[in-house]
Amino acid sequence: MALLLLLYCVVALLAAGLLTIAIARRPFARVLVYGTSLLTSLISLCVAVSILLGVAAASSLRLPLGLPWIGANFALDPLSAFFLAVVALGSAAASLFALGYGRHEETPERVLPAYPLFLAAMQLVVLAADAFSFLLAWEFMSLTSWALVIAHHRVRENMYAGYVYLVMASFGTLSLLLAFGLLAGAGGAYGFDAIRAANPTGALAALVLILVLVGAGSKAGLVPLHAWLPLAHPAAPSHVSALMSGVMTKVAVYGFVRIVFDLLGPPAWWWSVLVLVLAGITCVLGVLYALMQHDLKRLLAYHTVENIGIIFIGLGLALAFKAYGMRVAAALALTAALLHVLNHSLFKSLLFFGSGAVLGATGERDMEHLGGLIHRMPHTAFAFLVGCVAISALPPLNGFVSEWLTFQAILLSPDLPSWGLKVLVPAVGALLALSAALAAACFVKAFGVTFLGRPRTNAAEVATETDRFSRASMFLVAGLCFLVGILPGFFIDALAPIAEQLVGARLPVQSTVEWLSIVPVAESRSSYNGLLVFLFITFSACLAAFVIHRLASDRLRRAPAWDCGYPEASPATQYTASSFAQPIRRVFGTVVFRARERGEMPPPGDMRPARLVVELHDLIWDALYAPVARGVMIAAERLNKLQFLTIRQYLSLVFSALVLLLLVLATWS
Amino acid sequence: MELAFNFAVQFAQMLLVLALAPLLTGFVRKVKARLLRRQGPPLLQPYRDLIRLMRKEVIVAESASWLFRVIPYLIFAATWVAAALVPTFRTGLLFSWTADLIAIIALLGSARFFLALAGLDVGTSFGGIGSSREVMIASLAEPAMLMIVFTLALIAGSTQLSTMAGFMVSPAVGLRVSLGLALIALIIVAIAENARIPVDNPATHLELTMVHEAMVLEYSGRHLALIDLTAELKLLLYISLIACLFAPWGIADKNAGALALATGVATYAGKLVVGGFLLALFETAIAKMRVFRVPEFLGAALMLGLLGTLLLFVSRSF
Amino acid sequence: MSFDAITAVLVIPLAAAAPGYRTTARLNVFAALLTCLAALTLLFGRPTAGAYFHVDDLNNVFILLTTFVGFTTSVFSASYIGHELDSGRLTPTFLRFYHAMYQLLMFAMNLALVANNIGLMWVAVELATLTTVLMVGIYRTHEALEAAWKYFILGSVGIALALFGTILVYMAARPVIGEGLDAMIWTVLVQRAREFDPALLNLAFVFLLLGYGTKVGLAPLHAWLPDAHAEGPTPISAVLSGLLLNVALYALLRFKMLLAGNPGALSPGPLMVTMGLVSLVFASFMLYRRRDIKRMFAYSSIEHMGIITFAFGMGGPLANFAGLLHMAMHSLTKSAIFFAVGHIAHVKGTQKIADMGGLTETNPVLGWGLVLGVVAIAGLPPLGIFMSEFLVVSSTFAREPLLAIPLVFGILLALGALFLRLNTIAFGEVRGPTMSSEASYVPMFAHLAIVFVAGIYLPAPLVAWLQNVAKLLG
Amino acid sequence: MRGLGFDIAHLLAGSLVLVSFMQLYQDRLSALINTFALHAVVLALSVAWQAYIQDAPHLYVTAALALVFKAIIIPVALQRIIVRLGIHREIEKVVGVGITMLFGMGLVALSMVLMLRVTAEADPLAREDLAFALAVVLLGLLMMVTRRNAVSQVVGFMSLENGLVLAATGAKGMPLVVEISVAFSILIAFIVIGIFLFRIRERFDTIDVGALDRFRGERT
Repeated sequence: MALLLLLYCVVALLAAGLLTIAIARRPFARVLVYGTSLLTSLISLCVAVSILLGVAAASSLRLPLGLPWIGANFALDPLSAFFLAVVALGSAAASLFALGYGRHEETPERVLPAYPLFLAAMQLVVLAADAFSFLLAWEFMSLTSWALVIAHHRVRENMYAGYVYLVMASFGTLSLLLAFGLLAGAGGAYGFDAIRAANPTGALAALVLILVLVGAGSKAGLVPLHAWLPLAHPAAPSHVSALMSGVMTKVAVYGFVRIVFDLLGPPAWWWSVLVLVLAGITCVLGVLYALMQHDLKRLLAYHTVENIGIIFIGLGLALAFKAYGMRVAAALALTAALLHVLNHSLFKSLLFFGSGAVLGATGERDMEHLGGLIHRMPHTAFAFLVGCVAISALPPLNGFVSEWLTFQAILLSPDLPSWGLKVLVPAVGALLALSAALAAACFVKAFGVTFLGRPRTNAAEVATETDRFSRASMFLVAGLCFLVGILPGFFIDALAPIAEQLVGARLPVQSTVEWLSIVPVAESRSSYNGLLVFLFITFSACLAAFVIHRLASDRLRRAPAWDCGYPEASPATQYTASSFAQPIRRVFGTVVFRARERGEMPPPGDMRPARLVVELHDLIWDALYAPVARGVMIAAERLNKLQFLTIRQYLSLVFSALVLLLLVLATWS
Repeated sequence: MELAFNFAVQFAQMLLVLALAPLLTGFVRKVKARLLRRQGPPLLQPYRDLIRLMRKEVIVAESASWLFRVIPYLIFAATWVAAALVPTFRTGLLFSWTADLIAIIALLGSARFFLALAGLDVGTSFGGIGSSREVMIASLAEPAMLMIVFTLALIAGSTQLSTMAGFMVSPAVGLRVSLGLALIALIIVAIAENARIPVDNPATHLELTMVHEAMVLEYSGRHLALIDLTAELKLLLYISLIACLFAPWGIADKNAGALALATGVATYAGKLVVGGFLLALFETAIAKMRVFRVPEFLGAALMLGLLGTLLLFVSRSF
Repeated sequence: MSFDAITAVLVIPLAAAAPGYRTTARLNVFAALLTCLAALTLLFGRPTAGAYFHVDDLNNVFILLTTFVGFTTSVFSASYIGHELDSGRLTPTFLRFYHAMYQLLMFAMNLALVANNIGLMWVAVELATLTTVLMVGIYRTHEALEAAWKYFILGSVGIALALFGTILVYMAARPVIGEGLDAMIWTVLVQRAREFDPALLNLAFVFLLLGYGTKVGLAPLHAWLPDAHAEGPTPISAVLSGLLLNVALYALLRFKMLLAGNPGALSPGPLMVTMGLVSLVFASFMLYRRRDIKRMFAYSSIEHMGIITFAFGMGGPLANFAGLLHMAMHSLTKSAIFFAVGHIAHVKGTQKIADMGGLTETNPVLGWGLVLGVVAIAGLPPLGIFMSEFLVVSSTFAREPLLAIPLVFGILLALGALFLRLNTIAFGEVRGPTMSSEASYVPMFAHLAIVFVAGIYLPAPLVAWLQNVAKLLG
Repeated sequence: MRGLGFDIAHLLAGSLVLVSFMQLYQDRLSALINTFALHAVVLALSVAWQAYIQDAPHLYVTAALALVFKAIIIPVALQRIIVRLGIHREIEKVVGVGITMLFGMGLVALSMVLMLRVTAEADPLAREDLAFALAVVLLGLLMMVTRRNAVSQVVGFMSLENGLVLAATGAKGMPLVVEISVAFSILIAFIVIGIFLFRIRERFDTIDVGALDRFRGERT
């Protein structure tokens, strides 16, 4: 009874959370909480994997909780199993990391209780099989993560971030609620099975799609609903940031997939247009925002936005292919998206762990105050480098595999009958390529400025390597990135049942292809073999090294940097994050951010330094969020006068209400 | 037997590209010099440079990390593997399915990624300039390249270079607008990627407009030799890529005899000569442009690539 | 035995009030407890409807809720009011007066709930109103008197309108049922409702809606509510928000059922839906500019009353069920919040939000209790209000999509305002003094615990009961 | 007899409305109170008449109640109060008499329209009576809305109550419950008002409601 075991894990997490409220300040509370989380996450991971590999059977369960006449329904099918695996893996890694990282926490009593509750909520979302339990878990997930975001509540920004986050989250939940209201109908058939049976189509389904896109999109961070994400994710403690960015956004993706691919009826072709356009904009804007940041964690958060865009591109393609009954192509696109879900959860967690380790060691999130950490934190630096290569979609690591699959799916688009899609999909492909290239640029910046060069501050100078738990967790995840990168076939095969379930077809079996390379469609068409690429590179690198060291010289001398003959001692002369991004800012920023550079040159004889001021505008915020906030405030101000009327005026309100109703009655027939 | 032969061919190609790369560079330099009425260095000069550099001892800045010393080997390996997978004189190489065109581009991308990191490693201002400009150029060149791939892949129905080359020689491929656009775009990208005039000037130092040379400023000795060799390999790769995609004539196919192979090698050499000559001609003909004109230059390539993809649906007919 | 239950429910408070000025807090608690127990016995045996009293599923819900919250509030006030004595805001005389009035209020509300005679019901509601008027003014500060005066004037106008409505109902019933008492007995009325004159019924409902609506606190009749909550003693604010509003709503529901029984009459639904939405959105906007913590939560009560009225206006088994659930949950949660607010007012020595801050640091238990309460009242899971809002919103959107939009908008708006204030009260840097608060936390957490359990688990019999009531409401 | 009884009842009810208009017209506090006394007298008369034609003796009680309390005790008390408070005799009107009158007319018309919709099988007497009662109620409310002075608001409120009593007595055979409750509520109302006037004078030295607004919360 796999499902029952999972629910026990959830219960254990909840219990741990509630228990910790009492003992959060004790030193052993940390070990207790993170130990429990680690253990339960590992168990659920095993269960989920066994489901995916077909060892254990899918099952469902009904508990006498939640909505009385529906009960709390839970189900475990391949789809939820996969996302459960992602959640559990991320949680396990984060818990392991936190075992060590948690020492830096100055207010554990605000973090420890909420943490296991957060994990439990995420697992429940994936397991829920009726609208009520789903939304309950969904919103509970928002609530607990909110509590974690405002754990350091004395920092004003955190409170602001938490506020924006909670409001946006409730907004998303409410729109999902509306969607489920439509799906369930006036009768209130909230069970997923009942909804599936109802099989909504036409305008109703379209409305549901839009609502879900808003609801799940706002949680996942689709532009323009992403505004909360770069505020909230960095505000939380780093292992929580990793969970929020790496895992919670995936839970949102799960919500989208579950409703749109599973519960809704057959899609209409223009749905995919909607999704693709949003996704394309999202991935490019996300990475451009990221390039403009010099706060390491915020940069990572913006990259989450970008990767969500990539995932949704895959999902949009899957929708398009499914709408036209191109089953295999749909399976390819879906597999690409899901594989990227896994990959992103891996390397994003890894990168946040790295940033957390840096934060713990230096107390700095601002890259411009870091530098040269590769000398003092070699292990962290190496793990972080792996993450950077992976997220930049470079072979032979995992990020490349999923993007490669996405490109392969895009290359199938000419077979689509609709002209709109024929033209749109390659354009989206261009956006995807652009974002991939920009991501590489961004992570050259992130790694180069943070870990390479010379330390820019004393904090970076005296930094020391992080604790062994953190390192263990980072290397574990890095190893997984590598594994998925060189042996993608097995993972693609593991995703096959999901494709079967959702689009009714699967990719050809990959793990049996010779040399373990992956061939999504046909070998004459395209193939990729991460393992061989890796072997070749290592082989030729070693060969080169060997030959040169043997036949030529291997002498080496340390000397001051040459720098064209003008070596400058001060580390301030190094390129900073913003100066590194300057060329790209000049290319893209002037349009996207209305970026302006103003040079302030003091008059001759004035000793003040010249300053270069760069101003960037978040157009989306200015155009979308600011007006709403302003409107609410103005309306509140106007209405507030009603608090200060005299009794007589209140009476006249009553009086006029009475007269009005009487008039209505007099005219009513 | 069959396998062994294929293996031999694959290995032969690896050695061939490695061997030819410096020669091609030497040839281009020679031609350029001649076009400028100069004597110019001998054809084999690049080899001499490489050997001399290899013999020298390496001087590494104190602030450099282990990454700084690993990167040359990494980027060399990546580029070499990429170059080895591009069909030169024979399609259907043993390992050609290891990486299709997208993967090859990505391999070059990884090489660039690490080289840019190397530029930042020592922590000097010049390295920073080089890296930041390099990634800026790359951020436009890569999507352009991918759009070109889309165009070609949509025509050939594959991203496998062998298949594409096979398709290109076949009569099925008519004269298409998209192909022309793709070719122009590919040439632009190739110029940018190889840091040639007008995007960058491989022959200068200490010029604030330089990109590639600034990045590798701190390198010396065998590291520098490897980096130079990598650059030469990359040039060769792009020329043979263009040749394989747009002039695949004479290239031997999978089950070709010795004669076919010989002709293949010969035609390949011919193509290299032509390509090198055209490159030299082009470089002498125009002047280096300001760095911030480069985006427009590459943006044009991106537009061309996209246009090519879109026009496909129109030009399918003829 | 069951008739004794009713009489007990009525007599005990009266008896407790009778010694009046000699009543003490302990007796108060005791009486409230007895009343609560007596109400519990109603679960097991119900009297047949008499000329004056009757108990059916509908008002049984209300009675239980009223007596229970009445009891917990008395426990809270017992420990709370002592502090008022120390702080010199109240003299012993007024304290005794307070307790007498408290029991009188309980009596009046129970009477209104068990009344089968619409005249009697009216009398009871008015009695309740007048007692609360006196309690609101009990501090005799400028603000308190002003609030009480406002409450009194608006309240008595409401009284008049409600009475006129009642008379109209009688006029409508008389030709059918005949003169005399029968024409005012609800159980009789509801059976013959279809034969009544629709025009009279409509007119009657308009007056009743405005009359009792004033007590419910629907905008634009709400004006008395925020000040009365803000200036009266905190336990009274709890009882007002938690109970009195419900009682008035109950009266409204009775007449709604009457109208629903008559085919010719206008359907009361749209009117209630409109007023509900207006109250919801208006109150949500008003939340943003509040500086006084009690006034803020008073507005939140208006908001929730709007939601409940909306739900009942929508009608149908799902919406009615949701409405009942929401009402119960709101009563418990809101009174819990007011308990917390009372503590905070003691701790900080003020009701100004600007002078409170970082409560979760200085008083973790109290602070997190407040946070929990606000989380509940904002409709976040896993607490009870989430379930009812889930049902209201989803069922509404399936039936009347356009109505759900303002509903959702209002809910979101209110959430934004509540958390905006919560951030400054419970989090951020510590502001204001930190005194001790000796009042007990038990009632607050008891309520929250119930709300929490109800959010994830409703026992089957309770559900069957509520569903039955929902069917009753049509 | 039937016809005559109807006419007289009609006449009395109508004159009650008329007196309400007179109240609206008054602009001096004492005069207003006197007019209210008249209002109460007329009410008492009509109630008595109702008692007579319905031969419902308990209504005489109500009539007496109205006469004693509303026509004598309350006016006297109010006069006392205003004298004791020495408040200025002027009534601050919000809108001019003319407009108030017009609006009153509109209200009367409205109540007529509403009542005419009632099917006639409810006996005409009740119907007409009810129409007038509704008019009186609305006018009383109008008066509360258009006057600033607390005493005049109280007066308005009580004439509103008169309307209720009219309606209640018009409703044939309405149980005693109602009369009691009416008297009861009026009594309570008056007592509480008394208390409040007293306290308010203690605090504010004026009973102008406007003065109270200064002490509303959240102003600062």
